[in-house]
Amino acid sequence: MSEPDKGTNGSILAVSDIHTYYGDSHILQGVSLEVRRGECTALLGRNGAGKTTTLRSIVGLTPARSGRIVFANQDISGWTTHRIVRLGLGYVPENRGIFSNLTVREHLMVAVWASGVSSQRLDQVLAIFPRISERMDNLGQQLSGGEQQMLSIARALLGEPDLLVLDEPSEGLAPIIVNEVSDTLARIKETGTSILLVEQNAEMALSLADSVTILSQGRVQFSGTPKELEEAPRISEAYLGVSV
Amino acid sequence: MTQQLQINNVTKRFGGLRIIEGFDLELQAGARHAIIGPNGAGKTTLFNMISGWLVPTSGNISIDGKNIAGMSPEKVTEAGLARSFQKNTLFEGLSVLESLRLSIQARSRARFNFLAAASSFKDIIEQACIAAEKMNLQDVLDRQVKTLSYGQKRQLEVAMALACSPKILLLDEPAAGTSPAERTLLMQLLNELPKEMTLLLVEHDMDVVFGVCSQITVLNYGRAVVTGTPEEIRQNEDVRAAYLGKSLDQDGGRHE
Amino acid sequence: MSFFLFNLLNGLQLSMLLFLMAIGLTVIFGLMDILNLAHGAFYMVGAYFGYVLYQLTGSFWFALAFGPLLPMLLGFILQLFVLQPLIDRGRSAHLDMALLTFGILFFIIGLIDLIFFETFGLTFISIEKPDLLRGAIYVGTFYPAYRLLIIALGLIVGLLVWVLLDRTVIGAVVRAGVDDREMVRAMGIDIYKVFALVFALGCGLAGLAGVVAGAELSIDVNMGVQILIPTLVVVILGGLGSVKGCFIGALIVGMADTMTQAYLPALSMFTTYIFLAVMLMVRPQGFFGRAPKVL
Amino acid sequence: QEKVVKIGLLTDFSGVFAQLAKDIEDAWMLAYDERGGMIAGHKIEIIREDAENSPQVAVQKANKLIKSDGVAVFGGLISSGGGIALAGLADQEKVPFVAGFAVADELTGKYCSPYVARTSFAANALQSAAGAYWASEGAKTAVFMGPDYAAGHAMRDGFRRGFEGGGGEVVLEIMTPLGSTRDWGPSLLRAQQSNAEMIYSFYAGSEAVQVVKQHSDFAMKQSMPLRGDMWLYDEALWSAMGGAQLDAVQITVYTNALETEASERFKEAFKKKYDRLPVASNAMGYTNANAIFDALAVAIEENNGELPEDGAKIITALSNLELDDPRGPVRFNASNNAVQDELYMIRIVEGPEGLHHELIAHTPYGEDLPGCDM
Amino acid sequence: MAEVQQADPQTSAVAMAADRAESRTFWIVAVPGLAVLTIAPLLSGAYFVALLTEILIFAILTSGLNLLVGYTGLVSLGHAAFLGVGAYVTAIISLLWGYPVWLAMIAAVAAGLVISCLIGVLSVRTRGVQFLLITLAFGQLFHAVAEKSRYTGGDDGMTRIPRINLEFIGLDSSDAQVFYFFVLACFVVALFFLRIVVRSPFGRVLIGIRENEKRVQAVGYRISPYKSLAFAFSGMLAGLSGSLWVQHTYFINPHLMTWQMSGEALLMVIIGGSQAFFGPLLGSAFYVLLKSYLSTITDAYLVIFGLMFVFVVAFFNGGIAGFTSSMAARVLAFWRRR
Ligand SMILES: Nc1ncnc2c1ncn2[C@@H]1O[C@H](COP(=O)(O)OP(=O)(O)OP(=O)(O)O)[C@@H](O)[C@H]1O
Ligand SMILES: Nc1ncnc2c1ncn2[C@@H]1O[C@H](COP(=O)(O)OP(=O)(O)OP(=O)(O)O)[C@@H](O)[C@H]1O
Ligand SMILES: [Mg+2]
Ligand SMILES: [Mg+2]
Repeated sequence: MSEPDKGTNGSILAVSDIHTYYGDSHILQGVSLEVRRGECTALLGRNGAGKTTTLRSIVGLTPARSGRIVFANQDISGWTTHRIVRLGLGYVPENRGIFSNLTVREHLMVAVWASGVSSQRLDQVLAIFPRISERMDNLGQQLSGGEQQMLSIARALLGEPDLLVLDEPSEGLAPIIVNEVSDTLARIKETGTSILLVEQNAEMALSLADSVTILSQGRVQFSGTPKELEEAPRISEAYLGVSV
Repeated sequence: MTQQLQINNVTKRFGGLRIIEGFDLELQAGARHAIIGPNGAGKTTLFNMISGWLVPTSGNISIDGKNIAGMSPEKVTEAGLARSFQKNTLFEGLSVLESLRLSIQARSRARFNFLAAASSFKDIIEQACIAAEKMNLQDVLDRQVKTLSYGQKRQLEVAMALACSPKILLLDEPAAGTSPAERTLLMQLLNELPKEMTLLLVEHDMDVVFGVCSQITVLNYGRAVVTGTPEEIRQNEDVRAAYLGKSLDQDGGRHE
Repeated sequence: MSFFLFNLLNGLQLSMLLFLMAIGLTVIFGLMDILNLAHGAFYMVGAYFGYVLYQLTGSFWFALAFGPLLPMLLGFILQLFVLQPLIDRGRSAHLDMALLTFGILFFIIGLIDLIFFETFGLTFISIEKPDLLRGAIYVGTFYPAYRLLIIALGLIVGLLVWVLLDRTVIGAVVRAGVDDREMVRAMGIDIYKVFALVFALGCGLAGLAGVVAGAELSIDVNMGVQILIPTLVVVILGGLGSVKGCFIGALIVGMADTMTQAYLPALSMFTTYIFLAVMLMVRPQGFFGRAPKVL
Repeated sequence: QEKVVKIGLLTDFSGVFAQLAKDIEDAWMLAYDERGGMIAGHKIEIIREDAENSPQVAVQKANKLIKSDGVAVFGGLISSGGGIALAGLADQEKVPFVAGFAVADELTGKYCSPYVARTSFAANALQSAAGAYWASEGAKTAVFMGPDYAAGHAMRDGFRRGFEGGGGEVVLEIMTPLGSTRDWGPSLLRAQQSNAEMIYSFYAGSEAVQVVKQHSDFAMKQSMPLRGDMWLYDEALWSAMGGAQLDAVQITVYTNALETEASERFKEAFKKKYDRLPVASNAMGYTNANAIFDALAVAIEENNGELPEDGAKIITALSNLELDDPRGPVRFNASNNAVQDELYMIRIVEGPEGLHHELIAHTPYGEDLPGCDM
Repeated sequence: MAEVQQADPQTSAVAMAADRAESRTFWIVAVPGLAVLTIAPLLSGAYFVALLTEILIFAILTSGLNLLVGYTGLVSLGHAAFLGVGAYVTAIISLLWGYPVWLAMIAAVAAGLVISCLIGVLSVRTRGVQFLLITLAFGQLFHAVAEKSRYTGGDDGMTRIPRINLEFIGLDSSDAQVFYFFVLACFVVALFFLRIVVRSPFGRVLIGIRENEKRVQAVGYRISPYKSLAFAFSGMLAGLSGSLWVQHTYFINPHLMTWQMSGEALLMVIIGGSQAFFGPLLGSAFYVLLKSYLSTITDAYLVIFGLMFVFVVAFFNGGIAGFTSSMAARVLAFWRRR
């Protein structure tokens, strides 16, 4: 359905020059980035660089104090979170956002209720993570770390969002599942979903990304394609601590 | 000669669900051992039993020949075992320094002292600083834990376990959430641990596992499938199929 | 024999009155994690508003049906415009909320006192029972009809709330919202509205209890504070957030109260608290509460 | 320059006694008006404070009255615990305290003091009179029902003394937890099982409402009437009792059905000022205010027109008063406790203007428990 | 296994600075505060002195309670029981048995310690609301016993309880100012004791328990002795407070032991700020002064009182103390920037 967008495409998400604070500390000092329709943008950086804060600003959980965020052709600066999300956004937060006192089934029920999708969709998503289906009646707090992560991803996929915002989705997953996730993301990108991906697993991130933004200390240090990044090893050495 | 850590035929059930089934493991002092396995295999559950947070349904766990199964966590820690948590379990409202001080103070005789100022125990402060430096946390020493980024919290999680200076150290996914740069630092640190300290590691990052440990046990559905050297594990077809997947095809991965 | 049956009914009646009161608190406290000490105030508001409606219309049934609306509305406003914004500003500490709602309890008591006592000179009032329910009905023994209404009402309301919270997704959404409010918002749910509605429901139930009690007991400015502790005891005994637990808790407190008064009166001052202390030492999470997180 | 005498009206304006406190205040203001706000050349200044039915607060407010306002005397208090607390404080601070309603026997017994007096009555005296009355009416068996705390015990002991002294027997005592009893069903049933001829009961406020209503709900009015005192059937509770109080008989220290000269005067004056008839607690407040004012007048006159230094003089003067009170002649015994000639038995009946009291008998005042040596 | 390593001097400097800053703020508040508490009663009337006395007595109770609430994270709704224990022990020993008051005071403090230790051991198995309720239950049981006890006058209570005899230093404790300074001395001792406790390694563990009980266990502390002892210390101070209270009012009855009293103590702690050492003192002062003032000027004081709480919670993060210190920090920051 979103095929015609591709190519012609503007961006689905454009963040320009946002400044975000936690209390008095000025964390994001003018961050700009873009996710083009049907593409994947990877946001990389060392611990404490401001990646999560950027995502939280976009989703409206820690609103930026200044700057502009345009999502799906709407200026969403200052919007409440649930309104933003209803525009077609799926979010996998850093801490996984699992509800400790809900069973897996209830998690999925709530997600279905919130996004109004059919239960058929549920089966499709569960097929990606068979492990989850084995744990339907466990409480969130009884899941293993990796199972929580899978549930969090599944939940975001469930709503068929136009933009997936993922904060370290591979964290705590077994290598084989990381591959699975990576493949899944590649597949849904094919169907036109756009992705904003924060990852410490640079390998996975770069294999998926169409463009890369690197943050350090709340500022953008690099913005370009994965290929350009590979050709500039000094940048990745300096801001990621590895050469890619 | 008795092993430092002995786990014999340990089983754990939750209701009807068998999570760990007849698990055995023996570690000598100074061992570097990893447990890997798919998500939900029971690694964390195993850690919880060893460290006193869960009581095994059956089986024995002993440290230096002393049975610790069913002991409370603090007693196990007193017996010389420390662990980090997969899910951050930190003093969110305290500073990094305070957190580390508490870890170190736990082994000091001062811990029940209510008449002397904590600030007069300079050695504890000094050691807290050292512990922070080891994990590259010195710059955020006086920050409240809740203002740290996720990766920084993960580092503190490990630092606090290390600060207990245990005989046996259990780390549950210490590298998760840390950036490649910090990960290199972590590996370095683990490789420089005191010789006599025993390390039991759960980790999904194979670079760390292969780079630090000399023996690896693979756990699947609560059972130990194989135990072997990194090389053996890497070559094992079953392990590849069930756990490693294709990414290790080109030997060791690309980033290091 | 009929002495026992009588007391059984008495115990049931008291239990259901407590249950009506406690169910709102367990919903608000257990699900939304707000220790709403103003609950007693909503109970009062229900009773007083019911009284006013009764005076205006002369109909008990009208008062019963519409009396709970005012506490409901007030609860909605309180949650949406006072509590929630504060929680969002990071003031979710239980104690803060307890203090704030306690302040509201004071405020409402003061206000009611000002209106009804200082202005109209009314200290003790009550709603008249409808003629239909004035007599006694034969249920193995003659028993006051109004008390039978209380029993029936408790059972019906309990069932409805149980269905709403345990059998629909609403309960799960609310619990999810308490575990991680941000995540629920990030799923596109306007959790504030859900919270406010559930809060209003809880307050409405307190108001309903107020109207019912306004005919059986009496309406005065101390009623709100007096009911608070027994209600809290019921909620904790049953286990937070569980409608079933709340039912059991109410039965325990109501029956214990009645039976000791009937058979062991010397102890009746102590029973509830002895029960509570023992229970909490043996099973801190209450009958139907989930065990506290181990890991 | 005008001379002023400051008097504290310290009573329980909030809490369960709010209505009684207001009644007392109204009566004080009437007495004040009747004297034109002056006694013995001094302008009266009344400072009112709320003791909130809490002894802690009573002490704090008394401290304020004594130390900040400098009152010559203070009175009014209703709650027994508060009364005892103030008795101790008055004794320590040497500022006279005249209790207006506090009924604990100890107030003018164990804790009596040259700085403490009471213008109402002691619990035991009132209830023993009630007991004696019912025994004399031929009742042989009774159940006593009341709240399980000091005042309840005092009332019970008094009733027992009178009733059993007159040949009756209290076959069952039911003491219910104060403030935490939520249903009287079980207790009423126990009473019913005892097959006694009557229940005699002391309750106040919402507890009284509930007991009376539930007693009627259980259809016990005919088989085992509920009798009590002016607290149980207080007029302020009538609107909440929904008719259950009709025909009930009670003892009281004052009723507006009393048609003595002093009572008529009081009723008229009160009606003129407040446009309603006074109730027992108004009368109690009236005695309290008049006793204080009169005593002050005497003490000031004896001290050559000046307020005496020693507050005990005021209490001495008070103790020597003989009041022509609406309640009937009121005197004071050796422990500074008020004693009146007789008490009144009344029934609640329905008239053209609604429910009112009907005076059915006069009965002798009960004897106070032994006082103390000061 | 000895660590031979040395920390970077710069790191240690940061570490030491944190401790020093904490201690500096304490003295910046404590010295002028004590000066005010010493001078104020000399300049004011007898009634105000009585109010100040009351404030300090409550502050002993609430500061002790805060060791539980603010430091250990345990909210007790039964502390009035220990207040009552201290008060009744004092009254019984001095009034009924006729022993000297100083002896009764020592006994009261000891009784507070021992009894709260027992209750503490039973209660600390729970936490959160359950802890709140179990302490409430114990508190109510004590209250019921006091109500029932005819020996101590039941609900009527006892009056004319003597004050401590200070004649050996030539003072008369029935004098309001003299008694005030005696209470002030007790207060200073009590707060000094608390200060030592909260700064000690023991106190640090309590804070750790508040932040994350599980981690405290994981690093090797047994938590229940810590919690029980914290409970006992706070009960001990409640006992002292109760003992002073009966001397102040000459009176005791079970009203002092109701849950409402426990609730008031909690209110004072939270209004003042449970995260600050002097928060409870501020809270007590605010509560006592506001209440006595408001109830004197208006009948509708409950309305205003209630609104006041709402206001404090809504706008003063961390109570009065928290608000003051964040204002101070802001002013300081502003001043530095200029
Ligand atoms: N609640 C907070 N209050 C104050 N500072 C915060 C808060 N959360 C994060 N920070 C700070 O903001 C900076 C950016 O944090 P952020 O979480 O965005 O980093 P990140 O890039 O996601 O790091 P990581 O890879 O470790 O998750 C860090 O220095 C962190 O310490
Ligand atoms: N309290 C519990 N009740 C029921 N099942 C539980 C409970 N705790 C854990 N489990 C289940 O036990 C299994 C093992 O969990 P565990 O956390 O040990 O896995 P893990 O090997 O650490 O996985 P991961 O790598 O994802 O962290 C999981 O499937 C989990 O759902
Ligand atoms: Mg992050
Ligand atoms: Mg795990």
